[in-house]
Amino acid sequence: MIVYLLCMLLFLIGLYGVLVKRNLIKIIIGLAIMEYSLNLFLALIGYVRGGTVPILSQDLKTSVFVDPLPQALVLTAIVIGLATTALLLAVAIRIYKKYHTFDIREIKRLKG
Amino acid sequence: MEGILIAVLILMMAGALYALEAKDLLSAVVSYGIVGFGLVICFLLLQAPDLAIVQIIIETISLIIMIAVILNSTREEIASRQRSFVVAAISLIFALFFLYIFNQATGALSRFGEHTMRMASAYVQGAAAKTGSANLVTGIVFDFRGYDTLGEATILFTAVMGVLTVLRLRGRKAAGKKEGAE
Amino acid sequence: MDYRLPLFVIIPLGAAFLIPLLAKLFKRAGEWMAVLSLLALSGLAVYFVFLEKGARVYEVGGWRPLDGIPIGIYMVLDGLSIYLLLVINLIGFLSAFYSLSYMKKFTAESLYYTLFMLMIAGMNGLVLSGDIFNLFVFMEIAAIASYALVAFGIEKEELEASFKYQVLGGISSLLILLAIGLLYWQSGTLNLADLADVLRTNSNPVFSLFIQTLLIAGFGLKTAMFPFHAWLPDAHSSAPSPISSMLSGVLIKAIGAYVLMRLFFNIFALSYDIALVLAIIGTLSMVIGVLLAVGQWDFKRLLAYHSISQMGYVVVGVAMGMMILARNGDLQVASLAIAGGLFHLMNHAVFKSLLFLNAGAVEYAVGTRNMKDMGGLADKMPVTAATSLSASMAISGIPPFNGFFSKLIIIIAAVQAGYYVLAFLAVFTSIITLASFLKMQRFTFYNKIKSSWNGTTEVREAPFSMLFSMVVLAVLCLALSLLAIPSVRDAVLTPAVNALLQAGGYGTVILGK
Amino acid sequence: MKGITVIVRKVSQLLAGVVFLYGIYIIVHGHLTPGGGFAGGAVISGAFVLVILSFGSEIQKLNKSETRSSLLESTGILLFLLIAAAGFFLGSAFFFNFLPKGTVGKLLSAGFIPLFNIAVGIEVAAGLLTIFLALLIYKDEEDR
Repeated sequence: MIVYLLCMLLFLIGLYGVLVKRNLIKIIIGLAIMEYSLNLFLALIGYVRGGTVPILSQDLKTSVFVDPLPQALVLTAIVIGLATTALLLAVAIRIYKKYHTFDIREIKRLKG
Repeated sequence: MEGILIAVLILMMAGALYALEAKDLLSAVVSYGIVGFGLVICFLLLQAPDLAIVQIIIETISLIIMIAVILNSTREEIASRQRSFVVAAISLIFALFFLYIFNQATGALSRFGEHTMRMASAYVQGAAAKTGSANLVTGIVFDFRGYDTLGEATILFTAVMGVLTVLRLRGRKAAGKKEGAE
Repeated sequence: MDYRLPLFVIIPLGAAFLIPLLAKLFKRAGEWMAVLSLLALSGLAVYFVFLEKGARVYEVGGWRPLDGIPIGIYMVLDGLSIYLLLVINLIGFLSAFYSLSYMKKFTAESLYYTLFMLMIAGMNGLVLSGDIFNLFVFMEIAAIASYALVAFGIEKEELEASFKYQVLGGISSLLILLAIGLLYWQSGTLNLADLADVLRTNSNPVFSLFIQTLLIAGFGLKTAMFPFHAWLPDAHSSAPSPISSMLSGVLIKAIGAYVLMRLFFNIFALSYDIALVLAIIGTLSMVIGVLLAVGQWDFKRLLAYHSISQMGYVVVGVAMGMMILARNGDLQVASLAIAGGLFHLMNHAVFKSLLFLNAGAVEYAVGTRNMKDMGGLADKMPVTAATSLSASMAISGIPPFNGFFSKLIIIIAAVQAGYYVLAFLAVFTSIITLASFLKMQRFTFYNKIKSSWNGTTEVREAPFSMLFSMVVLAVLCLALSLLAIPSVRDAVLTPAVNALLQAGGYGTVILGK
Repeated sequence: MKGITVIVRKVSQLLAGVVFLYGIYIIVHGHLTPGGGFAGGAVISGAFVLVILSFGSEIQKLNKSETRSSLLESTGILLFLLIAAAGFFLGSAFFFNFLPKGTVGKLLSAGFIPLFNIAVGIEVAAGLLTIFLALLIYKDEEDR
């Protein structure tokens, strides 16, 4: 159980970064950390104690595999996370060129 | 195994906290890298080499991109006006509350490592005969749930189109209307 | 198994992938590709609504269920999905047609049409999806495309609005992903119908409360319901006008309200408490949205705040039906409330898109969105003024326009169910809306011509493609009133209402049990 | 990105070749070993990134090449959609695995999965490269 709780704590650290930090790059990092913690969460769910990598081969001893489905989901989630981060970075650097700062307190509409 | 996992998780958390609190953006990004590479180790421990490979490469590339962005702009963290203990206290209380609820809610579910499969049992039993793929994850990604993967590839495509949109030189044509349109 | 279902996804995706390639060869390939494929999609949607009745399931990849457990991804078309598909593709077509002239101001039009088609593909895929993770993936396609489209003008305002929208949208997506993970942990399945089956037999109250809270927060953020509404006014007013009309008219419904309805009616067991929470959130959005709208002087910002308020009506109507159902109340009244909510959903899509297109036409001609700088436009732009008047009357609930009937149905249902406060607040909101739109009409179209924009001769009526879309939508504002007539309602609205009313029927249809 | 010596440049270019080949290996063996289109595509884009970085400050000459790589990306994903829809147009289901499955564990097996891996590999490699180029050589209007 402790593993899940630590994973959720990582999620909350990311959330803290997004909500409290005032720097665009830190906000992006916070979102990415949240994303990572959820990827880990999904992988944790699918783990079966004593299970092996879900790849078939001739010299396979056991037939206990870890659940391959969450792994497929995480694969998708990783790419989604990359896509979000890339787009956010593009917008952030564009904002930087306009204002010459990453501080959201100096960027008019992003306050609060 | 669980012990190593917990140790890696604590390292990741430390990295995450340092990434968020660092005064220098470059070191923030580097310690964000710790989180990503810690995740790779977790995936390896959880018997997910497919994920580990993808994660390690994606992490490297996104670090390069982030560093490129920071070198293109500034590495100075903005000065925080005051250290707010109120914010920290509220965050801590909320975190404890959330973890308590989470623990209560998931207490009755299967423990770590005792996962039971329902949808996935059909994939594991004789999946190779159904898809012909020895790697079950690839079999799921491209065959059982290939439709998801189409969506996933489309998301990457969308993001690339979005990046090209946002980073193009000029948004509006420089015709007479430009002044008024802003 | 209906072989035509995947067309709703294949056509827009194919168009989106082809546009960047074709745009290298022919300059105008993108726009025609987008418009023609949306025309085809609208035709397909209309065909399904009127000629092909009944729910149908499509097993992607041809994977049959094993031991009664679905193993592939299902596409599901029932009354509610087809209703949403009709709205998405019709408004999408009109917005794209409008863009033909409007987007001439901007550069990189082929990127615009690519992203537009991706957004349509995302929404179509989401509405058709019968699998919770697949639904999430398509939601992300639509959301990421909309993030980029909000920033399309790449000026300061647009970039900031887009950043805020992306951060809040990102948080909501992650909350939803957490909920999906938890659901998979408990049930071991992702198929919606199978999930409903598992949850019915095996439910832990704390667990389901936790998940439902996460989902309400996540999709509430996407729908911009009251405590989560902060991003909407910025994002919807900064985007190019046809995109504003897509975002307000369609996107918040498809990726927000639709999923809420689908999940809370068809998947989770109906619960009075959750319905009450939804009704309260809806009421608050309804009232607070309109109060915030009154003080606005930016044309599109005013409309954006009204979107929050009008979505409140939709949620209130549906949540009221859910409350009645959860208490085993009068089925007649519940169906009336849900019908009112869904009817208002379509009406809002039509008149709010029209209003945003009007705002775009005015901005196109005058070059500003500040209503204090406008006035007397009715002489210069008669068609825009007339269509905008009809949309304003529709949104304020004046007969014989469509908004009147849907609001009336919601209010009648509230009175019959005994929720008098709700009925009163709905009427109150409607009156404030009317006041707000009277102000808008007066300052933009009927006051004296302002001297602050000197070139009065420059201001002329919008080009044909923009006028065409606006006139069609204005006609729809009137024509949709026909849905109040029972025989017409049976064809379009009733299947959608029944999909929600027979909450448990969803699984039966899909799993064939 | 200054001060890159000839040695570093040559070595990273040689390495890039090896990385590129490794990426192709991962893609082609996606259905047998860990990895697949996504991992392999990302590796290939990594090889390109290595070459680009080794050019150091001459990077600005790459202006506009991100539009070319985005065309390649569109081609890749279009290929994906076509393979997926082939089953649909042939009369069976969307995403139907219409090719023979072969023997499990052989390189030519698993029906259309290797084809998907290749299409996705092209898409991911070109897509990540486009993002990288666009963010790296981005210039604002004011900078000109």
